[in-house]
Amino acid sequence: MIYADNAATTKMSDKAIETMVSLMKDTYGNPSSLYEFGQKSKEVLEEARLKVANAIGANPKEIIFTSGGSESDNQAINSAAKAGEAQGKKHIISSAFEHHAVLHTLNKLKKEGFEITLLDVHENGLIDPKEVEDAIREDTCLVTIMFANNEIGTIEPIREIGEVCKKHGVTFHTDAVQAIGHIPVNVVDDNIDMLSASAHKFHGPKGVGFLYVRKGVKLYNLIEGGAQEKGKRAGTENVPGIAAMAVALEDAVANLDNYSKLVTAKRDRLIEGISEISHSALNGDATKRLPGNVNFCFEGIEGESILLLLDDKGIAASSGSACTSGSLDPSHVLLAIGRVHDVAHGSLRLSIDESTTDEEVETIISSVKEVVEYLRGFSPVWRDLISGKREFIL
Amino acid sequence: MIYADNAATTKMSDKAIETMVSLMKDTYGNPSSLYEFGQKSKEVLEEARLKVANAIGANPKEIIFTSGGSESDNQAINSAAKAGEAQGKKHIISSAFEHHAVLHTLNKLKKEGFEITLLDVHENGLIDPKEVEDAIREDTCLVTIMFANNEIGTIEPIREIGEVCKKHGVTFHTDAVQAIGHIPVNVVDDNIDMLSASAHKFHGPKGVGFLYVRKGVKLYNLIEGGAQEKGKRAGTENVPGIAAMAVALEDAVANLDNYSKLVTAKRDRLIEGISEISHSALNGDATKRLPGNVNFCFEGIEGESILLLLDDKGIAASSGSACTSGSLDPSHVLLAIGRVHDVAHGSLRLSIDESTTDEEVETIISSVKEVVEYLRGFSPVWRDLISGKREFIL
Amino acid sequence: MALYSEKVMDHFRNPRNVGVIEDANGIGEVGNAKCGDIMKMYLKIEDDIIKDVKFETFGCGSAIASSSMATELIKGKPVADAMKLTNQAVAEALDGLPDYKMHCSVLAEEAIKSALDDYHKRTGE
Amino acid sequence: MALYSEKVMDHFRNPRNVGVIEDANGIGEVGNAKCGDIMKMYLKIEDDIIKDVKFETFGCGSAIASSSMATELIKGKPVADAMKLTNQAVAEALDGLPDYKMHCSVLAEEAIKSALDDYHKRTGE
Ligand SMILES: Cc1ncc(COP(=O)(O)O)c(C=O)c1O
Ligand SMILES: Cc1ncc(COP(=O)(O)O)c(C=O)c1O
Repeated sequence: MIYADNAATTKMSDKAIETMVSLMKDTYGNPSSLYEFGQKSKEVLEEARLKVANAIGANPKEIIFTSGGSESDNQAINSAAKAGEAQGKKHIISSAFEHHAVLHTLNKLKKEGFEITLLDVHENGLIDPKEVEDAIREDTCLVTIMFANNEIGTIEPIREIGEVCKKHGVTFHTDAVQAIGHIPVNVVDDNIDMLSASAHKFHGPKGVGFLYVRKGVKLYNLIEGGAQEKGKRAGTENVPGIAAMAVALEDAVANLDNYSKLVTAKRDRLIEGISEISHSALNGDATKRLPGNVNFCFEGIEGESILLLLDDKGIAASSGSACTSGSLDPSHVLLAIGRVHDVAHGSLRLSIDESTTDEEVETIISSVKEVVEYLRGFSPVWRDLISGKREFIL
Repeated sequence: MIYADNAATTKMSDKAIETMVSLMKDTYGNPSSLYEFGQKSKEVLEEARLKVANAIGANPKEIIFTSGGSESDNQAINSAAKAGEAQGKKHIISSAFEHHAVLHTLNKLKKEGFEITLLDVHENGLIDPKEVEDAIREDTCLVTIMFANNEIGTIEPIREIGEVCKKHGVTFHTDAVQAIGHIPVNVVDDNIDMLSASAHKFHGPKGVGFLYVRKGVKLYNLIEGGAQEKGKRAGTENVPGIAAMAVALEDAVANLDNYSKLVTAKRDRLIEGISEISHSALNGDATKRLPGNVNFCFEGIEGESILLLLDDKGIAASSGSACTSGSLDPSHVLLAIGRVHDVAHGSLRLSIDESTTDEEVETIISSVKEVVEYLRGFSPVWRDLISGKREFIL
Repeated sequence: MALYSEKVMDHFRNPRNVGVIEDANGIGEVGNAKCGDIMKMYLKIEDDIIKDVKFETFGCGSAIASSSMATELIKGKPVADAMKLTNQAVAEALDGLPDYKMHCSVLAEEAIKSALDDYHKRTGE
Repeated sequence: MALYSEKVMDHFRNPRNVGVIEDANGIGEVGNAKCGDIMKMYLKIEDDIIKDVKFETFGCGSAIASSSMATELIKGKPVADAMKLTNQAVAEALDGLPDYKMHCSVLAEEAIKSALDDYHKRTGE
């Protein structure tokens, strides 16, 4: 199998698996327990917190462990909303192409009386910090903008957006689930108040994530209960999972330069190769994008059938967000960058990583070409396009 | 080490670890993905759901996977409250000795205008179904009563309480975190509408749990986002953890009779042996209690020092809930069954399981005796008690 | 548990009757690109018998499979029988479709009906 | 990372000066069982020097260790020095206490002060 769906989830690193297994076997004590065996778990937990903090330039006290990116997003946004409401501030700024963990939370808040401004992400999938500034009002309690988009891989000008928020004293949260472990992130330099991450996106385990909350930023619980995580997130700590996440993150961050160079080259070759297909278009900015992300629209065909045929050829890829497959609507991300429905339906996301070989890259290119040609061969839309009955969009 | 803190957390079974490792290595695909590799994960996920459902007499469609008992409790209670509020019903019935995941959630709801009735749990730690019935009002939207108490191990008359709730058309949730895998639970026979469980309490992994929600009972999200878990719980599914939980639960339930017989005998020997200590008292009903739970109060001494000395003797035990250690207040559970502060401070919980040997049981008994005697030897309270300056309570 | 049944995958991978009939006397097109599914059916009817049928489809795996199966179910059959084709019959012949993909079988039924309508119009019936 | 420092554990496991002084001329008791900590200090003072000191404690590990350390810090010292004992000194001598256990060192300081007060009262100062 050629695995080209790392944006959906990654394979755990050997070191992460080993860490996890060894802790599950030998260090299963509850970190809240008094006895040595429990305190050993506590030690592992705090070591992991330090590693995670170091990886993003934070203080360990600013890290809360959660069950993943969705939980982190929910807690951060609901918390900022609650803090805002207490001051009579009920306006939130976000973007039109956030992950559903953000958008659905904002929808819920909307029903509760919050006003939500979703900024335009433009054709290239990039948000303009100036537009963030223009949108900030007296009653804005939160700006939440993702660090990198999960479908089209565009990297947002987080530092500049953070700067704007700082200037206006507005809390700034970023969903960095796709960025952490893939591109450099430093919460201080990048002016970030809250940040969400998920371990399984950087070769850590599933069901583990973290939330960074800058000292001084008020945090409310999403999950109430025991006094774990300084009372901010109840539940017996998943020590093996958390430690495995920390190890995976440490390795990913230590290897960032190498990763970026290697993977970007492969990505660009993929873009080059696939661009040879007529009436296709890369989605999202060509350079301000994650090293491993390639996303195309192909006119005249539909995405699911592309995926299934690629699967037959042993290539695992995605069409838009994995979470939304099964839905009939085309990706909200592609619509947000201005792709019309017809074209948005025909999308393909390839997300590669360091382990993707050059040979695999070439196989992907030729397979995509074959599949697109084959499907266009009996597409009534394509027939209309080439016969001039319908106008090409791409 | 003699591990006598299974109520805090358990060692994962070998089978659960093996399941987890094999899936982390070979079945890491995202279950929401279209390709075969992702669908394989989906298959594992649904097999796990079936196993979990079978273990409690539910339908697989009624099982939602979560990150643990705390999350399940939070979602169940908040959801029932939201559903109640929509009908103008803002009264909730619970008990005074619930886990903090329940009590703190109820506290939050109280601040939001809900009225909370906490039922008396009496001296033996048992709730009277008649009192539940008496407490039900026109505007009661939820009864939430734990299946078995985490500190003193008492097993509540859940079936009868469920019956009462059914009769009055009130949603009934039970925190069964301590019961599942330890005593028989059948959601249909026991008249349960919602049930919370946590894998690490029955030899499954940490950071995984489930919520049973009877068909027809409205469920709101705690975590918004992707369409996972039929849209009721967002977040990329922790397939390895979930499958490991299912395996652990399947084994635990298949072995319940044997477990109950074996462990109850050891528990009763512990109770017998420790009862020989003067001015001590068993907390909670002697028979309506979990097979592995022993909980005592000793007059004239304090719990933490007992634990530390037992730890020195290689015995891992607890004083009240692990989550609350570090707190200065004595356990709210012991106060709820009427233990006064002085005595509540001197408590010890031993939670054993099948792997606890008879020899270990005897070691525990003699060690507890030694430690209690030693600490009483320089306790000013004990001196006052034996000299008659202070009256014995126990 | 694959997403689709073996039958669906077979008809998706090796769609029967793909293509165009140049001298078709019944053509139907349903769906729209906006919704992500378009099916076009070409019928060649002689003596009230569907002598030949071909299709073109823009759509997901189950849309392609449903088109393919629908053509198989009516090929060589009398027009009257083809008129009775239901989406359930298409889905059943495919050993079922996921709930949220049932609309593909509906589209296949509609495409056949639309082509038959066209035939009837052309032949003035 | 154990809960307590080695020093705390040492004083908890092997508390110094445990017991009662039958002919003590300064006795102090602080805390209450309701809060989970009671410390009782016995002083034998001669010529303004703390000749002997013993304690009894009902409480957690750090309460016992704090009592033990406090007695060590004043034993053989002039009363004037003992009067200056602070809870910080006790905690520092124990290589620190967890934040939420600092009250134990406070209790130890208070127990000593209370016993010294008693001594002063008895001697009419
Ligand atoms: C009765 C009860 N409810 C809820 C919980 C919370 O479970 P978890 O820590 O897995 O979130 C626990 C255990 O800590 C418990 O014993
Ligand atoms: C940008 C982004 N945010 C949030 C999430 C949610 O993370 P998780 O599925 O681990 O909860 C994802 C991944 O699914 C993501 O890509």
